[in-house]
Amino acid sequence: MNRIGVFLCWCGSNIAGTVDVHRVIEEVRKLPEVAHAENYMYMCSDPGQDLVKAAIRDKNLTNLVVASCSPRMHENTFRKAAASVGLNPYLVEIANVREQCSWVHQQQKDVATRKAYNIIKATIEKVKRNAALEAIRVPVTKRALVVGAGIAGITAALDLADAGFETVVVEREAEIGGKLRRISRTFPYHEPADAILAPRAEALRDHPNVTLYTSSEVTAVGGYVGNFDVEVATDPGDGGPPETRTEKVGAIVVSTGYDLYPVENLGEYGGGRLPDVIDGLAFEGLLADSFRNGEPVRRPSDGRPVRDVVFIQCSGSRDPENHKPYCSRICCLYTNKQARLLRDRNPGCRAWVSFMDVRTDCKNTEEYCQQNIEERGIVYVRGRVSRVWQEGDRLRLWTADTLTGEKIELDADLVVLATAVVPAAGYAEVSSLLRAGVDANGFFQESHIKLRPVESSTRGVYLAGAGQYPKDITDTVAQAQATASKIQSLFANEELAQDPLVCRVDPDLCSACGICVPICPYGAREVDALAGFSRVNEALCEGCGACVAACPNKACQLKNDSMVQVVGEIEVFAAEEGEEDYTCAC
Amino acid sequence: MNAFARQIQERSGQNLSRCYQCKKCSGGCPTARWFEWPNHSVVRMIQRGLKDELLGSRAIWMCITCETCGARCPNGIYLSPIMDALRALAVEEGRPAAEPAVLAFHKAFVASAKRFGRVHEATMLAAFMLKSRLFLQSGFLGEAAGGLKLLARGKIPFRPSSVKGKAQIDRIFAESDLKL
Amino acid sequence: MAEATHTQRVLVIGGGIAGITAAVDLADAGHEVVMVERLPSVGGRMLQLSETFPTLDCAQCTLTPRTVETGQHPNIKLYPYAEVVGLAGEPGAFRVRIRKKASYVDWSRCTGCGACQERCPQKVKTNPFERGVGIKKAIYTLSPQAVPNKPVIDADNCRYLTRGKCRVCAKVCPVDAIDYEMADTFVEEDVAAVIAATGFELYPMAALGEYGYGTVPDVIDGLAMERMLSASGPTAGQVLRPSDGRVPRSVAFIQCVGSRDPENHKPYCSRICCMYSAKHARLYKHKVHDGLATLFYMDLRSTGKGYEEFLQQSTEEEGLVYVRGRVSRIFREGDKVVLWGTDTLSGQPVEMAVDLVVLATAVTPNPEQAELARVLGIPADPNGFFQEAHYKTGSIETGRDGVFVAGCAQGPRDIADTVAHASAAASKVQVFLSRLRREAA
Amino acid sequence: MKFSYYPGCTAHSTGWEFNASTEGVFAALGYDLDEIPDWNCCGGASAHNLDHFVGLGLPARNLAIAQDAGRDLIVPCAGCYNNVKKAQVVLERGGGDADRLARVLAFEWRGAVDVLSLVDWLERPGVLDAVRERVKRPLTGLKVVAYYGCQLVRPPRVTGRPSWENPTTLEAACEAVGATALDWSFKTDCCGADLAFGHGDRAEVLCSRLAGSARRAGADAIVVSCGLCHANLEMRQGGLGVPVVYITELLGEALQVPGRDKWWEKHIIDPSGLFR
Repeated sequence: MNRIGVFLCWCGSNIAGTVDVHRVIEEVRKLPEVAHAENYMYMCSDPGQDLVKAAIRDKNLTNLVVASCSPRMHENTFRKAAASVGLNPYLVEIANVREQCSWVHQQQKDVATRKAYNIIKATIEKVKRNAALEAIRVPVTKRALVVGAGIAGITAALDLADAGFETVVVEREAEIGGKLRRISRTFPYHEPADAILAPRAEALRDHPNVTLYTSSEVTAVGGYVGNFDVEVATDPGDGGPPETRTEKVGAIVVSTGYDLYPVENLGEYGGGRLPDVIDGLAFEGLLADSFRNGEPVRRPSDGRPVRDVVFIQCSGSRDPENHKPYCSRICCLYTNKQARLLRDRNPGCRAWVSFMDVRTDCKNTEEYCQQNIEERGIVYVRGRVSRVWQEGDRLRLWTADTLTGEKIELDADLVVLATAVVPAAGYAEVSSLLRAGVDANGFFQESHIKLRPVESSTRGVYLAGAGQYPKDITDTVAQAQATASKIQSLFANEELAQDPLVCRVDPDLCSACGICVPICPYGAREVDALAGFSRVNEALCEGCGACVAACPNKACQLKNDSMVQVVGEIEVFAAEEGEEDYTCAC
Repeated sequence: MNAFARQIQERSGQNLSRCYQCKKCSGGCPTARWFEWPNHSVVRMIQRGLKDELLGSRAIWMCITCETCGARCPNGIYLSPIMDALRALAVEEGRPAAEPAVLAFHKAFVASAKRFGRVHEATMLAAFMLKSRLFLQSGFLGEAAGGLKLLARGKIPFRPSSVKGKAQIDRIFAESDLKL
Repeated sequence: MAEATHTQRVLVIGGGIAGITAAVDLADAGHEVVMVERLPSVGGRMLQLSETFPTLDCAQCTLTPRTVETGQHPNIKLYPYAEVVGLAGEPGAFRVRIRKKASYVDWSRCTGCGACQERCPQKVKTNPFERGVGIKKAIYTLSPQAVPNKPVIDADNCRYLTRGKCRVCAKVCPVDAIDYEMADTFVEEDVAAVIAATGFELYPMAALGEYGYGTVPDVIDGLAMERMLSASGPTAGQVLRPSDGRVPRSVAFIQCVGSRDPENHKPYCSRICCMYSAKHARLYKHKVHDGLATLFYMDLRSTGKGYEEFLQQSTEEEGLVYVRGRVSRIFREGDKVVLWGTDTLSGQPVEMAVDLVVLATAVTPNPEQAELARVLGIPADPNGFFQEAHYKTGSIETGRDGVFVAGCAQGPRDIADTVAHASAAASKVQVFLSRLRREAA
Repeated sequence: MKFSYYPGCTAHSTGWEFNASTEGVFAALGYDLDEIPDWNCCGGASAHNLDHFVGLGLPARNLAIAQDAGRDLIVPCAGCYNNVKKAQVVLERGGGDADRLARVLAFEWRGAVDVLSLVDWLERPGVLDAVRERVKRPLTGLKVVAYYGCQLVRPPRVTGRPSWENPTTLEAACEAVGATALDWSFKTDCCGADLAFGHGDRAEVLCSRLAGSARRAGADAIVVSCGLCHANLEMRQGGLGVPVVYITELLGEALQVPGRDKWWEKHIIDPSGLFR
């Protein structure tokens, strides 16, 4: 006989404002096997948890249903609370009566009250059959792998190596440093990029804890958090076949960086056709040449020092119709710096900036930008340039004047397009190898936009730098260090505890047909020919249930989510609500 | 959103609230120099409900549907259907056109299409000249000279041709409230 | 070098999302953390927020799992309602002096039952947590989900402590936890490293003469709007004018108030206002469907992931009206608030009478931050934020070994960037501790 | 191979040589052009300005006729092409306007035929190969710029053109007959033809800039595919004397299509000198 405890949370007015929490509890108390039922304003609060713990102790509860918000929020809170007073945490189930009930029925209090009761009753049906499970323990390989050695990858690797962990760094190019190698000087203090990069690159190359593979790519990834097997292929550089080796690591940092949107895609600006229409990184190259040679900035077509330069921001950004919908975040900052450095290098040169909104929102950049406009005479014109064409040996532009709104024509020697920042080529392959999801624009998707900004959708895989979203060097460095912190927390454990809510196979029912093997998105299934049934690698299994649905013999079952439990829930729910109303309730 | 903006949005099928005033439309417009306010301002004025100003403006008649602004708009707003809607509304409400010659031409052209099914340039041009009273203006001689050049090359036939399926043409015009 | 047991302990000053993130990272990595929070519970500014951009998730819902985790973590030793007043010793072996403010409640007895708050007769309108839009009692907790969930007495407003009469809380407390004689106490802790994550305050409206010096009741700041929009806030999420409690039919949101104004106020961009103003306006429209939301801005700065799309959606689908231009003057006229400004896109003057004005005032350091910088021996920048050691690669380091900074105390940033910055601080601390270990070995 | 053909109202007037050369070139390449019966005016640059439905209804009637004829419809004049193509897009998208057109014109759009400009046609597989094979007199040494104007390429959601800022099909056609197509920057800028009546001076501002740019690029002639652009460019280029020829005339010359002298006679700026 179970002794089930039910705890209904008001969530302030979020639930109690819609659901009659007192009536629900009154009714729940009448259900068989329910030994205790109560409600409270915030069950997740300290006093709320104390109520739960006290009831477990005092009433010898054997299973719990906490009716509250989504399990994504506080399942862990209540499992920990139960465990702290000796109840197996997997005997605790959350009944979601907020997102799936009170929030969607705000105008229907009776419906919401009845539905909350039924959700709780169905969850009781399930929790009755829950088994006491133990977390799966897997060892941790305390080595990390960093994919991409731009400033993000270098920073993450150095932090990890300095903290004493062996770190493998894989870089596609022959040289490390990524895009920073192509940048002349940085905003807002004009520090040469090389002064930032060179000491760090050297530290990385010389670090005893770092293994560096350049001209290399990740070609295969197996395993799971704490235990990845990563195949790295290195181009020997002599035209021969790539050398491959396998590295065992416990965590992976994805710092694959960005590319610029091709200028060829901007036909109205003559991108790709007109030699003096270039992108921001190409202009960095011109600036670098200028600093190196002690000469003015010269344009690509004929090497003449430039006298009139127009910078066009938002080239391909903030353009959902034709190009990219998002803001590329860094262009306002670097364009202002480029215009400023140009004015320093080519005295008397005119610098125009076509902008939409000036987005100098990083520390000290607003002040820097204002100073450049006021003291360096950079002209900011609000409005998108419509068109650029060649007129003799000069370029000509059409745009609208910021004050009068009238159309004006501008002449220029050089046009610099601040093209959109896009994910680096090859991101899709890395994404699929690591099972780290990307968003609609190809940027790696963090697991929570606010509170988990460096965690990917796969445990043990972390995100740093512009591959996750465009960002400046400062934010890139911070994010890279954040991945290092997450990995150090991971590596503090000798073993990792994994959720035991995984698939279980009944060998008697399994016919070893192998349908589950290709269907498993995590590579967790394997037919053991000798034993005659399909095994589950519990460390890899995420408990998604794909094999359960696919198995023709019903040999696959999810632990604590068995067919009997799910059907039981549906039956209770359907009996109460009527099938017509809630055919999709499951 | 005001009633005028809603009306224009419905007629044109364009979502005006997507506009973030980047002015790329105005920068590329070949004829904006003859507008009272450039393209982006026209959108803004619709948003602000300035109906009288717009329906009485030169801008609506100086837009010649080249579609440059729409093709380059980062938010996919096409100004030509918006201008179409403004022009049609001005005609519907019988507003005096700030560019009478342009309206006269369009009316002469469509009247010719309505009458014969095809446009007959000689009669159409004659009607236009009369309606627009263009021959009273100083530029007329140049226009006439151009026309004469075409006539001299046998390019403008004297006799109009007509389509047989005129009933269908009539039904098209009957479906609209267009008065010519 | 201090004993090995001490070298692994870290002090985190501030229990906002930055402090929580850094502390949990370090605690998960096996380090003992001492956390000092000046308010009675952890959570910081996020505890005041309604919903977060760009997903409009409920802030409490995402925050409380983190505050609970902080409260439960065996490696985190929490000092709520306390302040750091001294730091002695050297990097790797600091001794920190902490003032535990008198709460007048014996927390070791208190069960958090809430009877005292319910029965306290003294309503306080000036509790800074509610930003003037709601009341707290003279004995209060920050929120029903507060961690820890123990009340403190507001000594400036308590009837007994100010006038010697009342004692209602002491009478209703079932466990005799009220102690009117309690005084501040001081404790010391040994730590190897320090993270200062003291967050931000908003620029005072009283400094804005042209906007009425903060005296027009229906002109409020962004955090007040957050409290009003918060489902667990004083109005249970309803938007109500402070002056008469009516639902405003029109609201103007003004950005760059005190920001980007080197002449009169702050020269820098506060980085978060464009987004939260759009969020405020959208949430307002969700509650008052036919309400008119007008936003005055200088440049729209939606630079984070999904932010530009959020703003576009705001104008396209939610009907927010954006006017580019600074408002020149705000004053009261009858029961309306009148704005004078310019629409710089059309060049025409704008005069508007609205029911409520929300000012997105500049993000500034907390007033206490200057003193803390002195105590910690680290520099502040000209705007009072902590000065980073290197602009690009050292935004965590301070120039003083073993002392690190995280979050808005170093400069304005949104939650996602703050969380990343805080984790970065946890990494830098661990690198530092690792170096100490190597040097000791 | 057969196509339906919509000549447009100018075919027998201002665009006589366009029509004649189009028919001649198609014949020379072995394509049949069947003029659709009883076609009507597409509404020109006027109907859509005055009434939304009339602007759609006039071209839609021609589409209904073309659908009955059952073959893809060639519309050489850019202006006519754009109107008919727009009607096609409206019919294909469905909705209120499409339903109204179907009711008034008493027909059902089945999407069986496509509307092609000459540019679309030139992009069809094998067309340029056929041109290359049949060139009788290569136009070696002739330097031209190709001009597309507005209506062949915009709006891209109507024309479906991926590269509307820098199309290269007409250039490829010019090169196929041995001419040199020069790069220039005004190939899709508006010539202002619609300003011609009432504001000839304004049209001249736009036209003269185009012609001047073509001249500076080193072009002997401007190649067009629109009767209105042609007339406007010839008449209002500010006396520069740059010949303007139709793409079909250029191809026709290389293919030695008979009757070419008559084409040249129709021009205000005589282009025949280009081919001597």
